[in-house]
Amino acid sequence: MFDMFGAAMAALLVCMVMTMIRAVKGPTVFDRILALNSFGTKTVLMIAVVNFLAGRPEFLDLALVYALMNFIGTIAVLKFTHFGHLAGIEDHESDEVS
Amino acid sequence: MIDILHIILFVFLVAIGIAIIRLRDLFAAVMLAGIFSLLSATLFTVMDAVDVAFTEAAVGAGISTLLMLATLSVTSSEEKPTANRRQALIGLIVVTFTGAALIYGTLDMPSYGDPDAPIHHHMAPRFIEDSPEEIGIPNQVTSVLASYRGYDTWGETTVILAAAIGVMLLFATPVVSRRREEELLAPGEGSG
Amino acid sequence: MAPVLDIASWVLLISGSFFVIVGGIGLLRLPDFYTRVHAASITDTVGAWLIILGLLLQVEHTLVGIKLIMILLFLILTSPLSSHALTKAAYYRETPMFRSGPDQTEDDR
Amino acid sequence: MILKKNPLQLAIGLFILLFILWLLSSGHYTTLIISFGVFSCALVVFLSWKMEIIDSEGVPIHLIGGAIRYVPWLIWQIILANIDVTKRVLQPKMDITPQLIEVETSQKTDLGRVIYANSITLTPGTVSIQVHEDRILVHAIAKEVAEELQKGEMDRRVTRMEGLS
Repeated sequence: MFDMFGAAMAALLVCMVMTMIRAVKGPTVFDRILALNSFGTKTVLMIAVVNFLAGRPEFLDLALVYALMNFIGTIAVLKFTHFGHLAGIEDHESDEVS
Repeated sequence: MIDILHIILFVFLVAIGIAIIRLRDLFAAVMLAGIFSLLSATLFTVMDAVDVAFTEAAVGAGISTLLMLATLSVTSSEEKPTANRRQALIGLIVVTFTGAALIYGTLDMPSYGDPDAPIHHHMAPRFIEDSPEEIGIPNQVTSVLASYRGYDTWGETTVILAAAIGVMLLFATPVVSRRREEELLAPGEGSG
Repeated sequence: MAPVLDIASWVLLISGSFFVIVGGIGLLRLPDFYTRVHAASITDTVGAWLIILGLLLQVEHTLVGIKLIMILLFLILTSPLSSHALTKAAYYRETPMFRSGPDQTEDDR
Repeated sequence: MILKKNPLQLAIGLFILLFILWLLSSGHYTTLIISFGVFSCALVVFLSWKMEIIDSEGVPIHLIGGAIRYVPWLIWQIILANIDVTKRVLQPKMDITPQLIEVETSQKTDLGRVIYANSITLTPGTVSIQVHEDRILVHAIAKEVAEELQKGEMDRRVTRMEGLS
Protein backbone atom coordinates (compact mmCIF):
# COMPACT_ATOMS: atom_id res chain seq x y z
CA MET A 1 0.00 0.00 0.00
CA PHE A 2 1.20 3.44 -0.90
CA ASP A 3 0.99 4.97 2.52
CA MET A 4 -0.11 8.42 3.52
CA PHE A 5 3.31 9.62 4.60
CA GLY A 6 4.60 8.76 1.14
CA ALA A 7 1.85 10.87 -0.42
CA ALA A 8 2.63 13.88 1.75
CA MET A 9 6.32 13.40 1.04
CA ALA A 10 5.73 13.36 -2.70
CA ALA A 11 3.74 16.60 -2.45
CA LEU A 12 6.53 18.20 -0.44
CA LEU A 13 9.13 17.08 -2.99
CA VAL A 14 7.08 18.55 -5.85
CA CYS A 15 6.74 21.80 -3.93
CA MET A 16 10.48 21.81 -3.21
CA VAL A 17 11.14 21.67 -6.95
CA MET A 18 8.86 24.67 -7.53
CA THR A 19 10.60 26.60 -4.76
CA MET A 20 13.98 25.79 -6.26
CA ILE A 21 12.84 27.08 -9.65
CA ARG A 22 11.75 30.31 -7.98
CA ALA A 23 15.09 30.58 -6.20
CA VAL A 24 16.97 30.13 -9.47
CA LYS A 25 14.75 32.50 -11.46
CA GLY A 26 14.64 35.29 -8.92
CA PRO A 27 14.32 37.98 -10.25
CA THR A 28 14.78 40.11 -7.12
CA VAL A 29 16.90 39.45 -4.07
CA PHE A 30 13.76 39.17 -1.96
CA ASP A 31 12.21 36.50 -4.14
CA ARG A 32 15.24 34.40 -3.43
CA ILE A 33 15.10 35.01 0.32
CA LEU A 34 11.41 34.14 0.22
CA ALA A 35 12.25 30.95 -1.63
CA LEU A 36 14.90 30.07 0.96
CA ASN A 37 12.50 30.75 3.82
CA SER A 38 9.75 28.74 2.19
CA PHE A 39 12.17 25.93 1.48
CA GLY A 40 13.09 25.93 5.16
CA THR A 41 9.46 25.44 6.15
CA LYS A 42 9.21 22.57 3.69
CA THR A 43 12.37 21.03 5.11
CA VAL A 44 10.84 21.12 8.58
CA LEU A 45 7.71 19.39 7.31
CA MET A 46 9.78 16.98 5.27
CA ILE A 47 11.90 15.93 8.24
CA ALA A 48 8.77 15.45 10.32
CA VAL A 49 7.10 13.34 7.62
CA VAL A 50 10.27 11.31 6.96
CA ASN A 51 10.57 10.56 10.67
CA PHE A 52 7.09 9.06 10.62
CA LEU A 53 7.71 7.30 7.32
CA ALA A 54 10.79 5.60 8.73
CA GLY A 55 8.84 4.79 11.88
CA ARG A 56 11.26 6.60 14.15
CA PRO A 57 9.48 9.75 15.29
CA GLU A 58 11.97 10.31 18.12
CA PHE A 59 14.04 12.62 15.97
CA LEU A 60 11.50 15.41 15.75
CA ASP A 61 13.92 17.56 17.75
CA LEU A 62 15.67 18.14 14.49
CA ALA A 63 12.56 19.57 12.86
CA LEU A 64 12.14 21.75 15.94
CA VAL A 65 15.68 23.08 15.64
CA TYR A 66 15.12 23.74 11.95
CA ALA A 67 11.91 25.65 12.56
CA LEU A 68 13.85 27.98 14.84
CA MET A 69 16.97 28.16 12.68
CA ASN A 70 14.91 29.03 9.65
CA PHE A 71 13.36 31.99 11.42
CA ILE A 72 16.64 33.23 12.84
CA GLY A 73 18.34 32.74 9.48
CA THR A 74 15.71 34.70 7.58
CA ILE A 75 15.81 37.57 10.05
CA ALA A 76 19.62 37.62 9.94
CA VAL A 77 19.68 37.59 6.14
CA LEU A 78 17.15 40.41 6.09
CA LYS A 79 19.07 42.41 8.63
CA PHE A 80 21.97 41.95 6.32
CA THR A 81 20.24 43.04 3.11
CA HIS A 82 18.64 45.92 4.95
CA PHE A 83 21.79 47.29 6.50
CA GLY A 84 24.63 45.84 4.52
CA HIS A 85 26.25 44.56 7.67
CA LEU A 86 25.23 42.35 10.52
CA ALA A 87 25.31 44.78 13.39
CA GLY A 88 22.82 47.59 13.40
CA ILE A 89 19.84 48.99 15.19
CA GLU A 90 16.69 49.19 13.17
CA ASP A 91 15.41 52.67 12.54
CA HIS A 92 11.79 52.86 11.51
CA GLU A 93 11.77 56.39 10.23
CA SER A 94 14.58 56.24 7.72
CA ASP A 95 15.85 53.64 5.36
CA GLU A 96 19.25 55.21 5.37
CA VAL A 97 21.99 52.71 5.98
CA SER A 98 24.37 53.77 8.64
CA MET B 1 10.38 3.97 -0.52
CA ILE B 2 13.37 5.36 1.35
CA ASP B 3 15.67 4.39 -1.53
CA ILE B 4 13.59 6.42 -3.97
CA LEU B 5 13.79 9.34 -1.56
CA HIS B 6 17.58 9.03 -1.47
CA ILE B 7 17.75 9.15 -5.25
CA ILE B 8 15.36 12.09 -5.54
CA LEU B 9 17.23 14.09 -2.92
CA PHE B 10 20.56 13.38 -4.61
CA VAL B 11 19.08 14.51 -7.95
CA PHE B 12 17.93 17.72 -6.26
CA LEU B 13 21.40 18.25 -4.83
CA VAL B 14 22.98 17.82 -8.26
CA ALA B 15 20.44 20.18 -9.83
CA ILE B 16 21.11 22.85 -7.20
CA GLY B 17 24.85 22.36 -7.64
CA ILE B 18 24.61 22.89 -11.40
CA ALA B 19 22.43 25.95 -10.86
CA ILE B 20 25.01 27.39 -8.43
CA ILE B 21 27.75 26.94 -11.01
CA ARG B 22 25.69 28.43 -13.85
CA LEU B 23 24.45 31.52 -12.03
CA ARG B 24 26.44 34.73 -12.36
CA ASP B 25 24.57 36.48 -9.57
CA LEU B 26 26.45 35.59 -6.41
CA PHE B 27 23.62 36.53 -4.07
CA ALA B 28 21.42 33.98 -5.79
CA ALA B 29 24.24 31.47 -5.48
CA VAL B 30 24.39 32.04 -1.73
CA MET B 31 20.64 31.55 -1.40
CA LEU B 32 20.89 28.35 -3.43
CA ALA B 33 23.75 27.22 -1.20
CA GLY B 34 21.37 27.67 1.73
CA ILE B 35 18.84 25.47 -0.04
CA PHE B 36 21.64 22.99 -0.78
CA SER B 37 22.45 22.68 2.89
CA LEU B 38 18.78 22.29 3.84
CA LEU B 39 18.52 19.49 1.29
CA SER B 40 21.65 17.78 2.54
CA ALA B 41 20.32 18.01 6.09
CA THR B 42 17.15 16.26 4.93
CA LEU B 43 19.34 13.63 3.32
CA PHE B 44 21.31 13.17 6.55
CA THR B 45 18.06 12.71 8.46
CA VAL B 46 16.82 10.18 5.93
CA MET B 47 20.12 8.31 6.29
CA ASP B 48 19.75 8.32 10.10
CA ALA B 49 22.74 10.60 10.69
CA VAL B 50 20.72 12.87 12.93
CA ASP B 51 23.65 14.42 14.74
CA VAL B 52 25.28 15.41 11.48
CA ALA B 53 21.98 16.93 10.42
CA PHE B 54 21.93 18.97 13.63
CA THR B 55 25.38 20.33 12.83
CA GLU B 56 24.30 21.03 9.28
CA ALA B 57 21.38 23.05 10.65
CA ALA B 58 23.64 25.26 12.70
CA VAL B 59 26.67 25.49 10.44
CA GLY B 60 25.43 24.94 6.89
CA ALA B 61 22.09 26.69 6.92
CA GLY B 62 22.92 29.27 9.57
CA ILE B 63 26.49 30.43 9.90
CA SER B 64 27.91 29.71 6.46
CA THR B 65 25.08 31.50 4.63
CA LEU B 66 25.64 34.53 6.82
CA LEU B 67 29.42 34.42 6.37
CA MET B 68 29.02 34.23 2.60
CA LEU B 69 26.61 37.16 2.64
CA ALA B 70 29.04 39.10 4.78
CA THR B 71 31.73 38.34 2.22
CA LEU B 72 29.47 39.62 -0.54
CA SER B 73 29.10 42.91 1.29
CA VAL B 74 32.83 43.60 0.99
CA THR B 75 33.19 42.29 -2.55
CA SER B 76 31.01 42.40 -5.61
CA SER B 77 27.85 40.38 -5.96
CA GLU B 78 28.47 39.66 -9.62
CA GLU B 79 30.87 36.98 -10.76
CA LYS B 80 33.46 38.09 -13.31
CA PRO B 81 33.45 35.92 -16.41
CA THR B 82 36.82 34.23 -16.66
CA ALA B 83 38.30 34.67 -20.11
CA ASN B 84 41.37 32.60 -19.37
CA ARG B 85 40.56 29.13 -20.65
CA ARG B 86 43.86 27.62 -19.51
CA GLN B 87 43.17 28.51 -15.88
CA ALA B 88 39.71 27.00 -16.17
CA LEU B 89 41.25 23.84 -17.61
CA ILE B 90 43.75 23.57 -14.75
CA GLY B 91 40.92 24.00 -12.29
CA LEU B 92 38.92 21.28 -13.99
CA ILE B 93 41.88 18.89 -13.89
CA VAL B 94 42.52 19.55 -10.19
CA VAL B 95 38.87 19.06 -9.33
CA THR B 96 38.63 15.88 -11.38
CA PHE B 97 41.68 14.37 -9.71
CA THR B 98 40.53 15.34 -6.23
CA GLY B 99 37.11 13.90 -6.88
CA ALA B 100 38.57 10.73 -8.32
CA ALA B 101 40.87 10.35 -5.31
CA LEU B 102 37.97 10.84 -2.91
CA ILE B 103 35.82 8.30 -4.73
CA TYR B 104 38.79 5.89 -4.80
CA GLY B 105 39.14 6.40 -1.07
CA THR B 106 35.54 5.34 -0.49
CA LEU B 107 35.92 2.12 -2.50
CA ASP B 108 37.29 0.01 0.35
CA MET B 109 34.88 1.48 2.88
CA PRO B 110 31.96 -0.70 3.94
CA SER B 111 28.81 0.13 2.01
CA TYR B 112 26.03 2.22 3.54
CA GLY B 113 24.17 0.38 6.27
CA ASP B 114 26.39 -2.71 6.11
CA PRO B 115 25.93 -4.64 9.37
CA ASP B 116 29.40 -6.22 9.04
CA ALA B 117 31.17 -2.85 9.02
CA PRO B 118 33.96 -2.65 11.63
CA ILE B 119 32.30 0.25 13.38
CA HIS B 120 29.43 -1.99 14.36
CA HIS B 121 31.79 -4.50 15.96
CA HIS B 122 34.36 -2.59 17.98
CA MET B 123 33.35 0.87 19.09
CA ALA B 124 29.61 1.25 18.70
CA PRO B 125 28.45 -1.69 20.88
CA ARG B 126 30.54 -0.52 23.80
CA PHE B 127 29.28 3.07 23.57
CA ILE B 128 25.70 1.96 23.09
CA GLU B 129 25.78 -0.53 25.96
CA ASP B 130 28.05 1.09 28.53
CA SER B 131 27.84 4.84 28.06
CA PRO B 132 24.42 5.33 29.75
CA GLU B 133 25.82 3.76 32.94
CA GLU B 134 29.31 5.19 32.67
CA ILE B 135 28.41 8.77 31.84
CA GLY B 136 24.70 9.06 32.54
CA ILE B 137 23.81 10.94 29.35
CA PRO B 138 21.19 9.30 27.12
CA ASN B 139 22.71 10.56 23.87
CA GLN B 140 25.79 8.51 23.02
CA VAL B 141 27.21 11.10 20.67
CA THR B 142 27.15 13.62 23.47
CA SER B 143 28.92 11.25 25.86
CA VAL B 144 31.58 10.50 23.27
CA LEU B 145 32.11 14.17 22.46
CA ALA B 146 31.98 15.56 25.96
CA SER B 147 33.47 12.76 28.02
CA TYR B 148 35.34 9.97 26.20
CA ARG B 149 37.16 12.52 24.06
CA GLY B 150 36.54 15.55 26.20
CA TYR B 151 40.01 17.07 25.82
CA ASP B 152 39.71 16.90 22.06
CA THR B 153 36.35 18.66 22.14
CA TRP B 154 37.77 21.22 24.52
CA GLY B 155 40.53 22.02 22.02
CA GLU B 156 38.02 22.20 19.20
CA THR B 157 35.80 24.65 21.05
CA THR B 158 38.83 26.80 21.81
CA VAL B 159 39.71 26.89 18.12
CA ILE B 160 36.13 27.79 17.20
CA LEU B 161 36.07 30.53 19.82
CA ALA B 162 39.35 31.94 18.48
CA ALA B 163 38.01 31.83 14.92
CA ALA B 164 34.78 33.54 15.95
CA ILE B 165 36.68 36.30 17.74
CA GLY B 166 38.86 36.75 14.66
CA VAL B 167 35.86 37.04 12.36
CA MET B 168 34.14 39.47 14.71
CA LEU B 169 37.27 41.63 14.84
CA LEU B 170 37.39 41.64 11.05
CA PHE B 171 33.79 42.75 10.77
CA ALA B 172 34.03 45.33 13.49
CA THR B 173 35.82 47.63 11.04
CA PRO B 174 33.37 49.45 8.77
CA VAL B 175 34.67 48.38 5.39
CA VAL B 176 31.36 48.46 3.54
CA SER B 177 31.41 51.40 1.19
CA ARG B 178 28.19 52.93 -0.04
CA ARG B 179 28.91 52.03 -3.65
CA ARG B 180 29.54 48.40 -2.88
CA GLU B 181 26.33 48.24 -0.97
CA GLU B 182 24.30 49.65 -3.84
CA GLU B 183 25.88 47.04 -6.05
CA LEU B 184 25.00 44.26 -3.66
CA LEU B 185 21.42 45.25 -3.26
CA ALA B 186 20.60 46.37 -6.79
CA PRO B 187 17.44 44.34 -7.46
CA GLY B 188 16.95 42.67 -10.79
CA GLU B 189 14.28 43.80 -13.21
CA GLY B 190 10.76 43.25 -11.95
CA SER B 191 8.51 40.83 -13.71
CA GLY B 192 4.81 41.12 -14.43
CA MET C 1 -11.02 3.36 16.34
CA ALA C 2 -7.78 2.91 14.45
CA PRO C 3 -9.32 2.93 10.94
CA VAL C 4 -11.18 6.13 11.75
CA LEU C 5 -7.95 7.76 12.87
CA ASP C 6 -6.20 6.49 9.76
CA ILE C 7 -8.85 7.93 7.48
CA ALA C 8 -8.81 11.26 9.30
CA SER C 9 -5.04 11.29 9.05
CA TRP C 10 -5.21 10.53 5.32
CA VAL C 11 -7.68 13.36 4.77
CA LEU C 12 -5.60 15.85 6.74
CA LEU C 13 -2.33 14.86 5.07
CA ILE C 14 -3.79 14.91 1.56
CA SER C 15 -5.50 18.26 2.04
CA GLY C 16 -2.32 19.62 3.63
CA SER C 17 -0.34 18.37 0.64
CA PHE C 18 -2.87 20.05 -1.65
CA PHE C 19 -2.37 23.41 0.05
CA VAL C 20 1.40 22.98 0.05
CA ILE C 21 1.33 22.38 -3.69
CA VAL C 22 -1.01 25.34 -4.23
CA GLY C 23 1.53 27.47 -2.38
CA GLY C 24 4.23 26.18 -4.71
CA ILE C 25 2.14 26.88 -7.81
CA GLY C 26 1.42 30.36 -6.50
CA LEU C 27 5.12 30.91 -5.90
CA LEU C 28 5.71 30.17 -9.58
CA ARG C 29 2.66 31.78 -11.18
CA LEU C 30 2.10 35.04 -9.37
CA PRO C 31 3.51 38.13 -11.03
CA ASP C 32 5.54 39.96 -8.38
CA PHE C 33 7.30 39.53 -5.07
CA TYR C 34 4.50 40.83 -2.85
CA THR C 35 1.88 38.50 -4.25
CA ARG C 36 4.29 35.58 -3.96
CA VAL C 37 4.49 36.26 -0.23
CA HIS C 38 0.76 35.52 -0.08
CA ALA C 39 1.31 32.23 -1.87
CA ALA C 40 4.15 31.29 0.47
CA SER C 41 1.95 32.04 3.45
CA ILE C 42 -0.58 29.44 2.22
CA THR C 43 2.13 26.81 2.59
CA ASP C 44 3.22 28.23 5.92
CA THR C 45 -0.24 28.32 7.45
CA VAL C 46 -2.84 25.79 6.44
CA GLY C 47 -0.52 23.51 4.46
CA ALA C 48 1.88 23.07 7.36
CA TRP C 49 -0.88 22.90 9.98
CA LEU C 50 -2.85 20.19 8.22
CA ILE C 51 0.24 18.04 7.65
CA ILE C 52 1.31 18.37 11.27
CA LEU C 53 -2.21 17.62 12.48
CA GLY C 54 -2.27 14.59 10.22
CA LEU C 55 0.98 13.38 11.74
CA LEU C 56 -0.35 14.15 15.21
CA LEU C 57 -3.11 11.58 14.76
CA GLN C 58 -0.51 8.89 14.08
CA VAL C 59 1.51 9.58 17.23
CA GLU C 60 1.99 6.69 19.63
CA HIS C 61 4.19 8.36 22.22
CA THR C 62 3.02 11.47 24.10
CA LEU C 63 6.39 13.22 23.96
CA VAL C 64 6.40 12.98 20.18
CA GLY C 65 2.99 14.61 20.06
CA ILE C 66 4.19 17.42 22.30
CA LYS C 67 7.14 18.02 20.02
CA LEU C 68 4.84 18.18 17.01
CA ILE C 69 2.66 20.70 18.83
CA MET C 70 5.77 22.72 19.64
CA ILE C 71 6.78 22.71 15.97
CA LEU C 72 3.27 23.87 15.10
CA LEU C 73 3.46 26.70 17.64
CA PHE C 74 6.88 27.81 16.44
CA LEU C 75 5.65 27.86 12.85
CA ILE C 76 2.58 29.89 13.82
CA LEU C 77 4.66 32.37 15.79
CA THR C 78 7.58 32.77 13.41
CA SER C 79 6.11 32.60 9.91
CA PRO C 80 4.23 35.94 10.06
CA LEU C 81 7.27 37.63 11.56
CA SER C 82 9.57 36.57 8.77
CA SER C 83 6.96 37.39 6.10
CA HIS C 84 6.51 40.83 7.59
CA ALA C 85 10.24 41.49 7.86
CA LEU C 86 10.69 40.31 4.29
CA THR C 87 7.98 42.54 2.80
CA LYS C 88 9.10 45.49 4.86
CA ALA C 89 12.68 45.15 3.66
CA ALA C 90 11.47 44.72 0.07
CA TYR C 91 9.24 47.79 0.42
CA TYR C 92 12.14 49.90 1.66
CA ARG C 93 14.27 48.65 -1.20
CA GLU C 94 11.52 49.71 -3.61
CA THR C 95 11.03 46.30 -5.14
CA PRO C 96 8.82 46.75 -8.21
CA MET C 97 5.15 46.09 -7.54
CA PHE C 98 2.73 44.56 -9.99
CA ARG C 99 -0.45 46.57 -10.40
CA SER C 100 -3.53 45.86 -12.43
CA GLY C 101 -6.73 47.65 -13.26
CA PRO C 102 -7.49 51.36 -13.03
CA ASP C 103 -8.14 51.49 -9.27
CA GLN C 104 -4.68 52.47 -8.09
CA THR C 105 -4.09 53.66 -4.60
CA GLU C 106 -1.59 56.48 -4.71
CA ASP C 107 1.87 55.30 -3.96
CA ASP C 108 2.83 57.04 -0.74
CA ARG C 109 6.35 55.81 -0.46
CA MET D 1 -3.68 49.04 29.64
CA ILE D 2 -0.32 47.96 30.95
CA LEU D 3 -0.60 45.73 33.95
CA LYS D 4 1.87 46.52 36.67
CA LYS D 5 2.86 43.11 37.88
CA ASN D 6 5.61 42.25 40.26
CA PRO D 7 8.65 41.42 38.11
CA LEU D 8 9.67 38.70 40.57
CA GLN D 9 6.30 37.01 40.04
CA LEU D 10 6.78 37.18 36.29
CA ALA D 11 10.31 35.80 36.57
CA ILE D 12 9.05 32.83 38.57
CA GLY D 13 6.26 32.34 36.05
CA LEU D 14 8.79 32.38 33.21
CA PHE D 15 10.97 29.87 35.02
CA ILE D 16 8.07 27.50 35.57
CA LEU D 17 6.99 27.83 31.92
CA LEU D 18 10.52 27.19 30.66
CA PHE D 19 10.97 24.25 32.97
CA ILE D 20 7.69 22.65 31.87
CA LEU D 21 8.83 23.12 28.26
CA TRP D 22 12.18 21.58 29.15
CA LEU D 23 10.61 18.59 30.89
CA LEU D 24 8.27 17.99 27.98
CA SER D 25 10.99 18.05 25.36
CA SER D 26 13.56 16.14 27.40
CA GLY D 27 11.88 12.84 28.19
CA HIS D 28 14.67 11.71 30.54
CA TYR D 29 14.07 12.09 34.22
CA THR D 30 17.20 11.27 36.18
CA THR D 31 18.62 13.53 38.87
CA LEU D 32 21.67 14.55 36.85
CA ILE D 33 19.73 15.52 33.75
CA ILE D 34 16.97 17.32 35.60
CA SER D 35 19.61 19.34 37.43
CA PHE D 36 21.00 20.35 34.02
CA GLY D 37 17.50 21.44 33.07
CA VAL D 38 17.03 23.48 36.23
CA PHE D 39 20.40 25.09 35.68
CA SER D 40 19.72 26.05 32.07
CA CYS D 41 16.25 27.43 32.82
CA ALA D 42 17.67 29.44 35.71
CA LEU D 43 20.41 30.76 33.44
CA VAL D 44 17.86 31.89 30.84
CA VAL D 45 15.74 33.60 33.48
CA PHE D 46 18.84 35.25 34.95
CA LEU D 47 19.95 36.53 31.53
CA SER D 48 16.44 37.82 30.77
CA TRP D 49 16.48 39.53 34.14
CA LYS D 50 19.78 41.20 33.34
CA MET D 51 18.48 42.22 29.90
CA GLU D 52 15.39 43.69 31.62
CA ILE D 53 12.96 41.97 29.26
CA ILE D 54 10.88 40.44 32.02
CA ASP D 55 7.79 42.61 32.00
CA SER D 56 4.17 42.08 31.08
CA GLU D 57 5.15 42.52 27.41
CA GLY D 58 7.87 39.86 27.50
CA VAL D 59 5.82 37.44 29.57
CA PRO D 60 2.25 38.16 28.40
CA ILE D 61 0.46 35.87 30.84
CA HIS D 62 -2.41 38.35 31.14
CA LEU D 63 -3.43 37.82 27.50
CA ILE D 64 -4.26 34.13 27.88
CA GLY D 65 -7.90 34.77 28.76
CA GLY D 66 -8.51 36.90 25.69
CA ALA D 67 -6.52 34.62 23.44
CA ILE D 68 -8.81 31.67 24.15
CA ARG D 69 -11.64 33.59 22.49
CA TYR D 70 -9.60 35.24 19.76
CA VAL D 71 -7.49 32.35 18.42
CA PRO D 72 -10.32 30.05 17.21
CA TRP D 73 -11.87 32.95 15.30
CA LEU D 74 -8.47 33.78 13.78
CA ILE D 75 -7.89 30.17 12.73
CA TRP D 76 -11.31 30.09 11.06
CA GLN D 77 -10.51 33.35 9.23
CA ILE D 78 -7.18 31.93 8.11
CA ILE D 79 -8.85 28.83 6.71
CA LEU D 80 -11.40 30.96 4.81
CA ALA D 81 -8.64 33.22 3.48
CA ASN D 82 -6.62 30.20 2.39
CA ILE D 83 -9.51 28.83 0.36
CA ASP D 84 -10.06 32.28 -1.16
CA VAL D 85 -6.43 32.76 -2.17
CA THR D 86 -6.23 29.17 -3.42
CA LYS D 87 -9.16 29.89 -5.76
CA ARG D 88 -7.48 33.04 -7.00
CA VAL D 89 -4.17 31.29 -7.64
CA LEU D 90 -5.61 28.25 -9.39
CA GLN D 91 -7.89 30.08 -11.82
CA PRO D 92 -6.50 30.03 -15.38
CA LYS D 93 -6.80 33.81 -15.49
CA MET D 94 -5.65 34.84 -12.05
CA ASP D 95 -8.18 37.05 -10.30
CA ILE D 96 -5.80 39.33 -8.49
CA THR D 97 -5.76 43.09 -8.06
CA PRO D 98 -2.79 43.71 -5.76
CA GLN D 99 -2.92 46.96 -3.88
CA LEU D 100 -1.58 48.84 -0.91
CA ILE D 101 -4.04 49.97 1.72
CA GLU D 102 -3.84 51.50 5.16
CA VAL D 103 -5.94 50.20 8.01
CA GLU D 104 -6.64 51.99 11.25
CA THR D 105 -5.61 50.42 14.51
CA SER D 106 -7.45 50.95 17.78
CA GLN D 107 -5.14 49.01 20.13
CA LYS D 108 -3.69 50.83 23.07
CA THR D 109 -0.44 48.91 23.56
CA ASP D 110 2.42 48.03 21.27
CA LEU D 111 1.80 44.37 22.02
CA GLY D 112 -1.79 44.71 20.78
CA ARG D 113 -0.62 46.33 17.56
CA VAL D 114 1.96 43.59 17.09
CA ILE D 115 -0.73 40.93 17.53
CA TYR D 116 -2.97 42.73 15.04
CA ALA D 117 -0.17 43.12 12.47
CA ASN D 118 0.83 39.48 12.88
CA SER D 119 -2.76 38.36 12.48
CA ILE D 120 -2.94 40.35 9.25
CA THR D 121 0.24 38.73 7.98
CA LEU D 122 -0.79 35.26 9.09
CA THR D 123 -3.94 35.54 7.00
CA PRO D 124 -3.01 34.73 3.40
CA GLY D 125 -3.97 37.51 1.03
CA THR D 126 -2.84 40.30 3.32
CA VAL D 127 0.65 41.18 4.51
CA SER D 128 1.41 44.05 6.86
CA ILE D 129 4.33 46.06 5.56
CA GLN D 130 4.75 48.88 8.02
CA VAL D 131 3.33 49.43 11.49
CA HIS D 132 2.77 53.03 12.57
CA GLU D 133 1.30 54.43 15.76
CA ASP D 134 -2.29 54.43 14.58
CA ARG D 135 -2.30 52.67 11.22
CA ILE D 136 -0.77 49.73 9.40
CA LEU D 137 0.30 49.69 5.77
CA VAL D 138 -0.99 46.48 4.23
CA HIS D 139 -0.45 44.80 0.89
CA ALA D 140 -3.57 42.94 -0.22
CA ILE D 141 -3.79 40.47 -3.05
CA ALA D 142 -7.21 41.62 -4.24
CA LYS D 143 -9.70 44.44 -3.85
CA GLU D 144 -12.28 42.29 -2.05
CA VAL D 145 -9.70 41.10 0.48
CA ALA D 146 -8.66 44.68 1.14
CA GLU D 147 -12.26 45.82 1.65
CA GLU D 148 -12.93 42.92 4.00
CA LEU D 149 -9.96 43.93 6.12
CA GLN D 150 -10.92 47.59 6.14
CA LYS D 151 -14.27 46.73 7.72
CA GLY D 152 -12.22 46.38 10.90
CA GLU D 153 -13.66 43.16 12.33
CA MET D 154 -10.20 41.80 13.17
CA ASP D 155 -9.14 45.13 14.63
CA ARG D 156 -12.13 45.17 16.99
CA ARG D 157 -11.53 41.61 18.10
CA VAL D 158 -7.84 42.21 18.86
CA THR D 159 -8.75 45.31 20.87
CA ARG D 160 -11.39 43.36 22.77
CA MET D 161 -8.89 40.61 23.55
CA GLU D 162 -6.44 43.23 24.79
CA GLY D 163 -9.11 44.81 26.95
CA LEU D 164 -10.07 41.53 28.60
CA SER D 165 -6.84 41.33 30.53
